[in-house]
Amino acid sequence: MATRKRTFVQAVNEALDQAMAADPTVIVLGEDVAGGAGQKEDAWGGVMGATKGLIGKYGAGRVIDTPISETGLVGMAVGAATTGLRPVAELMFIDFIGVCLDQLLNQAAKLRYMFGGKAKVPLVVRTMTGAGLRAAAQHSQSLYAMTTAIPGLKTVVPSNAYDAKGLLLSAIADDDPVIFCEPKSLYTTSGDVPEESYTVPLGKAAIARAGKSVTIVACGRMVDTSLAAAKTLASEGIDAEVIDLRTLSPLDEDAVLESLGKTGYLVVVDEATPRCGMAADISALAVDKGFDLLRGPIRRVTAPHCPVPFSPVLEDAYIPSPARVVEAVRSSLEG
Amino acid sequence: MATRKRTFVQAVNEALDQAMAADPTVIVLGEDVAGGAGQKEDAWGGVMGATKGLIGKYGAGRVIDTPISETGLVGMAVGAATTGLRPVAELMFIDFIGVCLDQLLNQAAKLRYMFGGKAKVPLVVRTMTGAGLRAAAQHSQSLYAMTTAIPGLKTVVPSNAYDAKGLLLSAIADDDPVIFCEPKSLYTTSGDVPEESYTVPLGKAAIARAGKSVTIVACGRMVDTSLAAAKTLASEGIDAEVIDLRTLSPLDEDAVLESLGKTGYLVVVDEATPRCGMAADISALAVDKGFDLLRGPIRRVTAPHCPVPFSPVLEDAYIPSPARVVEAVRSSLEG
Amino acid sequence: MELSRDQLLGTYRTMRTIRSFEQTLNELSQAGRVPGFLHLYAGEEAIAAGVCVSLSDRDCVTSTHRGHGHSIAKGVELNAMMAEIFGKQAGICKGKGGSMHIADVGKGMLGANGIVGGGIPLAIGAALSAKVLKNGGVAVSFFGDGATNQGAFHESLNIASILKLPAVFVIENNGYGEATPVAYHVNIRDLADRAASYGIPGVVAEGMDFFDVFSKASAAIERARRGEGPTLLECKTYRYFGHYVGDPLTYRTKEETEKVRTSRDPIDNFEKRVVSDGKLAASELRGVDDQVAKAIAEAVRFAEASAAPDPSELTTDVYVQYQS
Amino acid sequence: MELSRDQLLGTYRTMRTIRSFEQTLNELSQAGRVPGFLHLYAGEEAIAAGVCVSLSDRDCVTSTHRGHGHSIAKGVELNAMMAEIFGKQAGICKGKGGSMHIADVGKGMLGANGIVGGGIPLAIGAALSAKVLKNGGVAVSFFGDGATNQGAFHESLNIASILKLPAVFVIENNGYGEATPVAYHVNIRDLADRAASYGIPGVVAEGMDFFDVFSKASAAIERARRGEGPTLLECKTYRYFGHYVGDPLTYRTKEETEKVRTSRDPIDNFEKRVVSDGKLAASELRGVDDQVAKAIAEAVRFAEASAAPDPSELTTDVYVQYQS
Ligand SMILES: Cc1ncc(C[n+]2csc(CCOP(=O)(O)OP(=O)(O)O)c2C)c(N)n1
Ligand SMILES: Cc1ncc(C[n+]2csc(CCOP(=O)(O)OP(=O)(O)O)c2C)c(N)n1
Ligand SMILES: [Mg+2]
Ligand SMILES: [Mg+2]
Repeated sequence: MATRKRTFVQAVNEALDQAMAADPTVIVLGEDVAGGAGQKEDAWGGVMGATKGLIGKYGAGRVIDTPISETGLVGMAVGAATTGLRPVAELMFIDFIGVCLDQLLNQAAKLRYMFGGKAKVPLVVRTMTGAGLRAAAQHSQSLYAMTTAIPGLKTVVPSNAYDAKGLLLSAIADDDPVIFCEPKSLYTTSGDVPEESYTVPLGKAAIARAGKSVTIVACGRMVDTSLAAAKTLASEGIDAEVIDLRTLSPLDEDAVLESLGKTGYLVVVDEATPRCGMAADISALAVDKGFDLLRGPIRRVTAPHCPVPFSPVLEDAYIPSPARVVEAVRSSLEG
Repeated sequence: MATRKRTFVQAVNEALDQAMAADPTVIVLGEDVAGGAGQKEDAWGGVMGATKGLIGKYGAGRVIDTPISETGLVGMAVGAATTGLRPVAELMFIDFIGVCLDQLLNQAAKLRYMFGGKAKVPLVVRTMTGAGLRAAAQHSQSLYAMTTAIPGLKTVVPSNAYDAKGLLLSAIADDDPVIFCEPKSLYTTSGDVPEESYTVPLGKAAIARAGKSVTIVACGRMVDTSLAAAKTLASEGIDAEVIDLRTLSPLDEDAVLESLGKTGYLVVVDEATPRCGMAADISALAVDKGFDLLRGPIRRVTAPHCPVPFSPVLEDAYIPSPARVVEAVRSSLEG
Repeated sequence: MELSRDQLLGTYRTMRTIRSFEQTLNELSQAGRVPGFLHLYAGEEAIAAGVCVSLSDRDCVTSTHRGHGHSIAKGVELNAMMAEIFGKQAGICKGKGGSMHIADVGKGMLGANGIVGGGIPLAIGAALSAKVLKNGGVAVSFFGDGATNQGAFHESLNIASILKLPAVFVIENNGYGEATPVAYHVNIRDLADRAASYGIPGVVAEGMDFFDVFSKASAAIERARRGEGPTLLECKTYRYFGHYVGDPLTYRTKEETEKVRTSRDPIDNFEKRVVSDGKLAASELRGVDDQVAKAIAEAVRFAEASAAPDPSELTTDVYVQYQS
Repeated sequence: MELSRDQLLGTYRTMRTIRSFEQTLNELSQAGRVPGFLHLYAGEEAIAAGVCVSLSDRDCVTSTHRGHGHSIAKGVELNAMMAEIFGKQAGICKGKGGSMHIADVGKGMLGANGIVGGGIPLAIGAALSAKVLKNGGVAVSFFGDGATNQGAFHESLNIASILKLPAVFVIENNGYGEATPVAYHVNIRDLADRAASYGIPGVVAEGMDFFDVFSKASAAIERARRGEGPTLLECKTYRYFGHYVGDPLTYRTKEETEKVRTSRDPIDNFEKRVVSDGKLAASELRGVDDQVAKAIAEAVRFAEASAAPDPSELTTDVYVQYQS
């Protein structure tokens, strides 16, 4: 089959469609995943169209609009996953995790362990993350460190359309609960996406750019930011290697350490806030298992320890920029 | 006034009593903080007696039993704090944060910022943390990294009775929302506690043991674990300095870096799980701002990436032990 | 309770201001002159106006993502509101909050809220403060039909009931939660019936009729002030624009909307009533229209002319004090 | 629907087993022979027995922190349950869950739950699976009076109603949530009345009377099976022991408890009824008592004799597969 240009959100939609076509136990549920309570056709197909067309193909029995009740809908998905279905629940924005966290933290993540391995929870929670849309403090967060920290959950953050489709198909096929983060600022970016169904494995990072002077680790939207920085650095003769983690849990530790072995320098770029975040997690890994490889301080380029501001001027200052990554690389190399 | 031996939970009770006596805007609310809907006297005074006697002294108007509705009670406390009261809300176990996180994550933590500084939220949420009581996966977690990661919140974790009283009085007097973590396994441990009201400042770590060979950073219950390890190490001629962080946010970065400057080696001990946790956070700080001081890998001694098991044998293996800390120090020194 | 001429005139001014404010923002937003997402209140003016006319600054309200109307009815300054929506330093929140987080604690406006149902617990907290501090205040929480399916709604109403808090819960039932009709997301006709779960009064008002909202809301507010506890007031209403500016509106028909606009418009209703009752003259209302048009135009001019915040503002106002 | 002799005998066996199981654990726990916290079900046997007699393995239940009774009524093996409570490798959950997390998915027992209200959303998920997979199953969620004040209760019942899920929600109203009386934590008499908020039937049963619970529960279960949607069933009951073993019980009087034990005991009630109706002979019941006593004694022996888990079990069963 052909490979075509598809946007990130189209790639997500295609993965959902192919997973539902292939497996009748896959269902989709969430707020306005159809919309209009459209029993035949959808009115919205998701706020951003990620689930467009699904109800028309698979019907209201498998594409389920829910009330604005995240605890109810996520918990229902957890219960359904424990009893034979493969639900893909939509938590519209990850910022809303606060109204339904218990069903993920204490139920989805722990049932298998508490039951001595006698349950499995093949659940996917799709959710939008990230800033840049002038959506302010409650619709712009990158809370994937919160789910990464929870044993029993897996956390995925794709950086491009190809990975979005392949990782989502892997997540749906996976027998453990997966939090699938979709950086909303990438929705309209496009890339080559094969028509057929394919998977990108969970737990395997990608080398977005090979280099030997410094390792830049990032995920999601920050991969592009890091690549832009790498371009600038190249013009200065600094050959940066950019690692796209793809999944935060499981974490591809080897990819980070191998790259560090080549370069000796590490900068971690994260759109999220700094405390107890992904950037700290990667730094800790490197200074523990990779101490002998380290030739300079590990710099973290993250959002500041503050909420996401509304004002465009402030929000632009909030989000890590290529310039800040370049600066961090320079200061790491200088030590 | 005299200094007497008091248990950790008595120290907490004394702080609440003195704060309520001193300031009529301080109120206490939560599930069974009185119990028996006792309008005159309490039946329980909190599941562990932390609020015992308060309703008898201050009445049901200021010591408020709530239904089992954490979103309602924590949110009510946030709203009350924004409108003139200084509520001390009890979230019985931090494990329950999943049913009320939004009111902390998106309301308490962000109101001031979203409102351009025109609101303050002098709220304290008291909550029990930690394993060791055979309470299993949903009543034994140490989720303070989750609140530490949230800009706008402060997070406190006392390690002894003296600090518990002084830090709680500081937290109640503080104009920002504070998550006050009480390691339940310390409740019955006692120490010298002055009778009068006193404060221990937020954001200042303590040197629990001075030393020059290695820095061990810990908080809460792990301070004792680290001190026990230090004893063993001393007998091997390793002179460990133990830093008790006391508050995770704000974090006393200087205390960590100064100690590292003396010792050159760092081990972080945390009862919580490893991913995106406090141990990673401290490691990242050290390898960024303290790289030149570092003479060996930073080891983290934490719980494994799994839920807290019920079986005593397994739970004992789950909680970091002095032996594991000693092992980690040795391996850090050996590099 | 009778409203004075001034109050009626003020009410008309409030509703007209809300309407013009939203119509203006709709145009500016579609023209790409306003950043971010906007949820407009046009069509629901009688609720904010009908409730807030019985409130003063010591009384607090919590609002929703659709909060402009509540802010205006609570007396938040127009220029500062508009500047906030434009993300400017002169905004009521220094541009840090934007449309979805407009607040003015001094005026008892505890904030629009981006979390559906998120303001309801805050409102019972304000009611608790009023009760403990005995300041005679009442707290009102505005929220939509969709929010009645959030756990926060359930928990808050029960607590308010058992503690007899001075609170009024106002459901703005505009028939939809985003693209989902009420008839789908609940299995009952009147959301006010949910009051029975908490042993409190549940009242239904025609939300397009200021006078019906006013009489039922003021009764509930007075009841709360007397210490007799909370009320759940459902106002049946309709939003004229989409869920947000840009909503394709594929879930409802133009006819449905036109029918409401022509037959149930709250501002037309109000004018007909006060003029036919001889309480106010049409000419007076036209005079208010002119003043409002000027005020809105001035607010836009002010907002667009205002300076953006300085990037150094990014990390201020996170804490009162943070020693690290 | 009439119960056969075997079913009646089985019912008595279930209730007697639960009672003995809990009495035994109460003693063992006070003697310090059981680790952790125990929430005992004694007094509420008629509910678990009265509901589960109409269920088979394809039907799922979710339980609470007070879950021993539901597990026994759902057919979970006694030795494995007791071993779990002792934290042994032979436990139904390999000792990883303990009393508060006993589960047996194969038997449709989706777990006790340490989070109040936490099992209710899981139950509607099981009901959704039954509906989508068309396997004829029904899901029952057991929870306490206190849990009806959790947002999860509200959200789940509304969803179950609008999706017409095959679910039955059983409130075990034992008069208290921990040390707080129902009369304090809600402002209504019958919690079943909350069904009206969701447009579903709300039924009150005498939870100390097996036959009343059985007839109302079986009707609700059959209704769910027919695809007519969920029911809220409130069973008025009483817990004989404290909230947990060790509860000082300072919030209720000995007289109150004695009165219930002597006048409303579900097992005595059952025996009187079946014997006077000539359905079963007292001698048969004594026979069951002996068998039960033996079975419980054997379970304790088994549990105490079983090996503790190997420490290497600590990090297994977290994921099905985790490549890192
Ligand atoms: C907890 C939460 N879930 C979902 C959303 C996304 N969302 C924003 S507004 C809205 C619809 C709200 O409907 P309703 O309560 O009826 O208010 P209306 O928009 O009709 O005024 C939704 C689903 C949100 N902001 N918060
Ligand atoms: C979300 C949550 N809040 C609080 C608790 C602590 N807790 C455990 S049981 C209980 C009382 C439950 O009362 P009820 O629902 O009536 O059940 P019962 O114990 O009476 O059977 C409470 C408050 C909890 N486990 N989970
Ligand atoms: Mg609505
Ligand atoms: Mg109860």
